Amino acid sequence: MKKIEAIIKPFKLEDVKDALVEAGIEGMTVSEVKGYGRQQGHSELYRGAEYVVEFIPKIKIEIVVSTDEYANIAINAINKAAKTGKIGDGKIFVSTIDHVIRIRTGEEDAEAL
Amino acid sequence: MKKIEAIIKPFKLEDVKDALVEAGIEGMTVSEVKGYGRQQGHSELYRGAEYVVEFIPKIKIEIVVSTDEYANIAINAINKAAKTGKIGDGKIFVSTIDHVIRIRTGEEDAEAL
Amino acid sequence: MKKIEAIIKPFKLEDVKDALVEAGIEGMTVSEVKGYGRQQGHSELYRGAEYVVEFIPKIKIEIVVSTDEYANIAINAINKAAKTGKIGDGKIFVSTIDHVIRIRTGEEDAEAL
Amino acid sequence: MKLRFLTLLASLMPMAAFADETPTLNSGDTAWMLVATAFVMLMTPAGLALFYGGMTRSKNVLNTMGMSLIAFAVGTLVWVIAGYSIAFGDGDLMGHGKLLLAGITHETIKGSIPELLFVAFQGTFAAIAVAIASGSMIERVKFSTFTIFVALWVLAVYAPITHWAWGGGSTLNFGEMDFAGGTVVHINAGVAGFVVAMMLGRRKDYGKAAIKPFSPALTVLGAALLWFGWFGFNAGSEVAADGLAGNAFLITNVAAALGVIGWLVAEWIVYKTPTLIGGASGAVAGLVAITPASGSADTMGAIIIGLVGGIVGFIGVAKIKKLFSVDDSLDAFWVHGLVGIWGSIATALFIAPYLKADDFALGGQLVAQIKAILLTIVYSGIMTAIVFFISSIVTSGGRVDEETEQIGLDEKVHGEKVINL
Amino acid sequence: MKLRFLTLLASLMPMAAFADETPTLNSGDTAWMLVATAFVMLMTPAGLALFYGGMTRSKNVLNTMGMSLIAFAVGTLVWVIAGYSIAFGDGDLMGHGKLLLAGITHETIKGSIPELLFVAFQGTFAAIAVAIASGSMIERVKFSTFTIFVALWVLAVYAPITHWAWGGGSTLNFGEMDFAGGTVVHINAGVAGFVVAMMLGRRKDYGKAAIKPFSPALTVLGAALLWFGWFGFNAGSEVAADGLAGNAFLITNVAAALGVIGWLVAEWIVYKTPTLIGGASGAVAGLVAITPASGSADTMGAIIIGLVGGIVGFIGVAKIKKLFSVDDSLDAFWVHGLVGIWGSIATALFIAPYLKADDFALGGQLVAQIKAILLTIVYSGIMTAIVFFISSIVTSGGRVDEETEQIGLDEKVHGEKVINL
Amino acid sequence: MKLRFLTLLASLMPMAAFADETPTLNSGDTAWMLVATAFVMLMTPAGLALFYGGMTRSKNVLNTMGMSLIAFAVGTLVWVIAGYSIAFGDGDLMGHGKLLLAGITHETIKGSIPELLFVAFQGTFAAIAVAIASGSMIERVKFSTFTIFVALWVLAVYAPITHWAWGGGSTLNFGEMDFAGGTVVHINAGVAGFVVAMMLGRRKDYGKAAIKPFSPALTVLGAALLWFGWFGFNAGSEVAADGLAGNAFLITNVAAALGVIGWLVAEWIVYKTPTLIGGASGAVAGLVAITPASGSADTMGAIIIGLVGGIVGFIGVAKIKKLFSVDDSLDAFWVHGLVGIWGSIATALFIAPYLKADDFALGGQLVAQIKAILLTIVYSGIMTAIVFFISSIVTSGGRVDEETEQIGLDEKVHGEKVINL
Ligand SMILES: Nc1ncnc2c1ncn2[C@@H]1O[C@H](COP(=O)(O)OP(=O)(O)O)[C@@H](O)[C@H]1O
Ligand SMILES: Nc1ncnc2c1ncn2[C@@H]1O[C@H](COP(=O)(O)OP(=O)(O)O)[C@@H](O)[C@H]1O
Ligand SMILES: Nc1ncnc2c1ncn2[C@@H]1O[C@H](COP(=O)(O)OP(=O)(O)O)[C@@H](O)[C@H]1O
Repeated sequence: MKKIEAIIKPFKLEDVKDALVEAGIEGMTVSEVKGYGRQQGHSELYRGAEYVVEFIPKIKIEIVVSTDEYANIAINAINKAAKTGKIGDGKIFVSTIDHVIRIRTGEEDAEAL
Repeated sequence: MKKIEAIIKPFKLEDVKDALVEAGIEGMTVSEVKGYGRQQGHSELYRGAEYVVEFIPKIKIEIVVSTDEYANIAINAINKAAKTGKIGDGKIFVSTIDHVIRIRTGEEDAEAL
Repeated sequence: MKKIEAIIKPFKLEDVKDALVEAGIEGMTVSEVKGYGRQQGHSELYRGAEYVVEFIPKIKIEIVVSTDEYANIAINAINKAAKTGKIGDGKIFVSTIDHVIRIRTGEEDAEAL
Repeated sequence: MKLRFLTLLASLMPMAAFADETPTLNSGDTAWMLVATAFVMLMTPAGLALFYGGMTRSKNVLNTMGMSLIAFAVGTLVWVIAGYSIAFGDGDLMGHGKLLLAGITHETIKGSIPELLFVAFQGTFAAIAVAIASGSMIERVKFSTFTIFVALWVLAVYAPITHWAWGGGSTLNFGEMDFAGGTVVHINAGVAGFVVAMMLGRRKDYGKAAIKPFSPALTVLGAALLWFGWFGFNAGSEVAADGLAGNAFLITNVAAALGVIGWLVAEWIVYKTPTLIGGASGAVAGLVAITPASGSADTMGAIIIGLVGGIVGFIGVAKIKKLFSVDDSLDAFWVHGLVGIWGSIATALFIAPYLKADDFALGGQLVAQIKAILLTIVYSGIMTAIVFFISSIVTSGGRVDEETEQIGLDEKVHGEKVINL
Repeated sequence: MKLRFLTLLASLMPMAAFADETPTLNSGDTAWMLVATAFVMLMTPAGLALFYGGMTRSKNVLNTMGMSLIAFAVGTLVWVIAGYSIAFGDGDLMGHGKLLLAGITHETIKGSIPELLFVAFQGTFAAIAVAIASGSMIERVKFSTFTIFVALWVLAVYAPITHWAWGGGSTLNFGEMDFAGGTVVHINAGVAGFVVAMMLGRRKDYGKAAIKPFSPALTVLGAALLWFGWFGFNAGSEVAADGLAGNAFLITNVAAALGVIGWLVAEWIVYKTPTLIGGASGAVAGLVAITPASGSADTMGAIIIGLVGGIVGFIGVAKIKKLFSVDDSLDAFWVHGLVGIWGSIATALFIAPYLKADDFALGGQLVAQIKAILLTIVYSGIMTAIVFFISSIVTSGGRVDEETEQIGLDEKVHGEKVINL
Repeated sequence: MKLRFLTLLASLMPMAAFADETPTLNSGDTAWMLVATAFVMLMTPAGLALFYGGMTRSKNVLNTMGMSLIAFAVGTLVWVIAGYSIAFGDGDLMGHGKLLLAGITHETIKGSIPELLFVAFQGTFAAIAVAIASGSMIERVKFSTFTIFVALWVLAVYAPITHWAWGGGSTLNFGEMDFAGGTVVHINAGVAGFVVAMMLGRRKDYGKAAIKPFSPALTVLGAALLWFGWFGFNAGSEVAADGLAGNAFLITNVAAALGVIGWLVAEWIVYKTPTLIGGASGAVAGLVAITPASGSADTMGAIIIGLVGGIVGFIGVAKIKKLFSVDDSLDAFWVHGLVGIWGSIATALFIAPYLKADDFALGGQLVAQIKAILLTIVYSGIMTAIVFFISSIVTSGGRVDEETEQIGLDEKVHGEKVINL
């Protein structure tokens, strides 16, 4: 089983979610994170002082899928929906999951997804 | 070493933590996430407009353990404590950790946990 | 490719970020988490009632690097910058990443980092 | 405003003071008007800023609050420079002669209070009117455009309408009853907001994404401050601390309470969910409804005016609004315009027996109310369009660019965040 | 309330106005009472809503604020319909004759102010009393049950007690000193809250989970607004802008300041941790303590009354409360009931030399105070139980279901969230 | 304060009241002063607490608010015990004879209001002065040190300066015009803050880490409440509800509005970013600037004084401050001290024609203003250093330990968190 972690721009969340659901992915977990990268943060003012916000708000989406095929489907969906072509669009990381359990039923692995 | 990631209902956090501690697990890291899955969000009102909250608040618990045995203990504890039997109870994902370091002492792997 | 997850004390974030950047690591994702471990939480008061805050605010830093060498550089940088020597300094977890994609360009793996 | 208003009612003691040849200052009346003015002042940068700010998405809260603040600041400036002269100077269609408060000193008396205090009191009305209209424009209007708009609108829209209703103009005064500004402030502001919302167009994600209010708690606090300030607005419009001010105070309070009840009950019937934003909006709706009637209704009248006000507000926002494609974002038209119309009509319908003139004729009064409503809708509608058009031109377009709208005006325009945890 | 209260004190100038056969309106007094009424109004939907809301868990903040809002709205309605008549109508055990304010016009004078204004002033007391009691019920009582309860409680509990203390009833008036409502409002509300807390039962996780207040900052702001409004409450109870009002104002301020100091010092001694919620609670405790004495104490008296009030409040909440198993969630009983009892006793103990009647007898006065306290505890205790029982029946149970309690009333009852980041 | 101030102006009606042998209470004036006092009270635990709290980092917000609360509580206590006696008792260099308000009863009249009310009014000035200074010390001063400092500073710094300016002292009174406390309160507090900031040293991460304000929304709300309260501050300093109070009210409002505009325009020119914290700060700067002139300027004067006040404030904070290495954290010196100096000079420059005495001499008046400014800077500077030194000794050091500074005072000192989501 594979886990796909995508770091995207916050305002793209709705689009990415829709794309994933359309592609048949029906479960995901998202969280608010801050990213540091090539994208330059904007600068904020505080009375006289100006400071650069280095950490930029991002959204992390985590999806666990049962097969590599599904992983590819998910990656494609995210890739398309999250892309603006501007710096800071984010990254997708894929790793391996050994085991999955659905708490409600005790189902395991592919069945739990 | 194994990493156990569990997505649970927020109000179950205390119970799950207690169960884990009782089972001998003494370290964990939790974060607030939002889940999308079978569980339907409630609908909220905003003056005239009604909208469905699709992302439901969940808690993610991450536990790194040294052995498969401990992993099973943790999984069982979470399974029992987090279960309500209703949709949305959440999932447990298990993956492999290559290496662990305790920052304070520099201890590594099993000793660092 | 390797993923390094470090749980650190919040006020060390700036130092760790600086150390990483200095070491040549130019991308990372951070999030706010709460930790449970040996470090005892402080107790808070609420009118007459005293309660112990068991979950202590921590910062999680995630860095994906292309090589084991880079992983070691990152680990060393974090280790040095995050250390206070007091309980609760946190942990570093290393795991394996199978695949990376940069959404903006579609670049993959090492090139995407 | 009492002066005009009272001619419609049975003669009342305090009139004496106004009729008097050499007016003298009354310290009790002055004490009350000092406070009433402060109360109405608080309504804009605190009351409305929170009421509106709490309903805005977190990425635009500061911009919304900023519009109330700048409305008060710029509104106050243009009011003392020329607005007061247009509204309360001599003249029929338009007042004049008091530019920069020429000729008024600390010893000049109006009624039984210092005229300078009267200037301040009326200035707070001008400012809140344009701030109310800002609710229709949030999350997309340029801050610079809005700033210019405030200045022009107060001078070209608010001041003339005030002059006709309260300031001494006669051709465009139909003998309507508008004690504290139901037509002058609320219908006027509601229409202005609606017109600008039409001109600006809808927010990109209006009707698509869920628009979550930043914090209903701030909205409730804002409504409570508005309610508090409204005592100055309504009972202050008596410009004296007397029995009619006491009457206005009580019925203002009752109508606000009934507005809360009306809106919540309507929500409960339709959605089974009484919301806090609904309760807060109901209070405002009840207050808007009673405003023109606050010098003439009694308790029973206030109960009906407030209750129906709350229900009409809810129906406007939850039902009628959907028939239109206009993104009146915070419902300035529905809560101030529509409910204001109800209040204006109700003013003629529910007059306290002890305040009704012997020769009062319902039919004629209703016609007067409707004429004033229509004049306000037409004049405010057209002139607002003109001044907003000019404001847009001056600032090269009235709407922020797409990226700013997406990311939020707080960050892009003001470089700030509503909350840094 | 001055009318009753003054008979206990050395004769005072302003009495003249009350004794006068044909009362005339005084614009200074009226100005002050317009403001005082607005001040007390602000205490409920803003002051108390924030004070309580800030101490509630984030999942229930809006529901808690909503209770203050609905208490004010429904309380205001039943007050003008029948509450005022019961409290201030003619009659010994119960007033009557002023249903829907029958016979009162804008020209009716009470003392030296319009009676309609007096109606509004007293109505704000009724509303805040029941809102104070809501603090004992939060996080579990049904919104519908509480709404019914507000109406019944104001009529059946608050209005009669007010009638005996201030409204003209004689059989149940013991000559107690209660200038601004120490017994009528605070002990009464504290007892009512406690009784309902007992009937409702404890929150599921009371004493188990950490109950973190949403935001002490809101609690401090709420306390500051309560403090501000309390000037209207206490100095307004003089119903005139005179020397006694000035005295009441100053000592109210001093007692509140000392309440802050008392609570913080006590916390510092016991826990080494002066909290902001403690400081805010101390201000309220000091204000509760001085309330009945605000027409009769001097500065030195206020220092002691406030300081001890703050300490008693802390001990009640931090120590004595633990001896009981009742989940009086926001400590309405401990901060208003217990401290109110201290204030009532202290009223007899600390009378300003310049306000003490020549024939003042401490023993007799203390008996009068205690009688009034006991009457309030017994009557409020029993009648509150009855009206809450009825309210529960009408709404099929007074407590929300377990899931709602777990997930939070904001989401489940109101469909809203206190803050959307 | 009128009494002193008026001698500089053309003779004014209300003077009569003060000159009168047997002063009598005026209910209108008393009504206004009851309210004005409440208004100024609100400025400290609500207005300033939010204005400052919103600009503090989230980990120290409660501590910052707590300083305003404790400043008001302790300030009030020492004021009634000895501060009032020093400031308004008889004597040249220092007043005496009114310890614990000896000899003052509810019947004692000052001007046309109860003296006890005057005590309360002036006490709110003492409290806010020291609370303003707290803005320079946040995020590092010990809560205990600050508490002691409040008591000592009010007695040793504030009360004497007040005595010289308003309380009857003659040797150190230069005939300066300071109607409502530009020198007494603002320059004094600004200098005090600066001195303590120097003594405390900079915050560890000052100039290194980004210091993000918790919430500009709170700062705006705080500024709105300050603005509201300032009507009591300035128009209340007339101690009567008359024409000069009306004049003071209007020009206070105008100057605040222009302060907002001045600061925002300056920000816009320099950074292209008008911030909400800037708008809020501008309002305060405008208000500080008009304070000494509020009894003598006219509308045109207020426009200039406020506009320049806003610009000077911005330049102080954004430019001049950087030339110093002092961590005046929330800019008490720049916004109150520097702008206060501008206001004091401007007071002599912009006198309304209708208020200018026939024998008014600009040169002499300017010298008087400058003398008073210098006296305040020198005296406040030296004595503040002494009392802060003593306060530090008593509490074994005035600064929290490094860990507390790092983790935050809210958690370490108060055991609380500003917001628990
Ligand atoms: N090496 C990395 N490890 C973890 N997260 C990263 C890494 N590099 C970038 N990120 C995340 O991806 C986001 C976007 O990266 P950035 O370099 O700004 O632009 P781009 O994705 O267009 O190359 C960052 O804000 C950060 O959250
Ligand atoms: N494929 C998935 N990948 C990641 N997280 C998932 C996935 N499916 C479900 N989740 C998480 O688990 C939570 C519960 O899932 P849901 O389908 O609602 O109910 P259940 O766990 O009872 O099947 C979701 O809210 C989401 O956070
Ligand atoms: N087994 C574990 N799995 C996941 N996170 C852990 C684990 N043990 C500790 N942590 C995280 O590391 C933090 C520090 O651990 P703690 O035991 O308090 O101190 P130390 O790191 O000095 O040993 C914890 O707050 C928690 O977030």
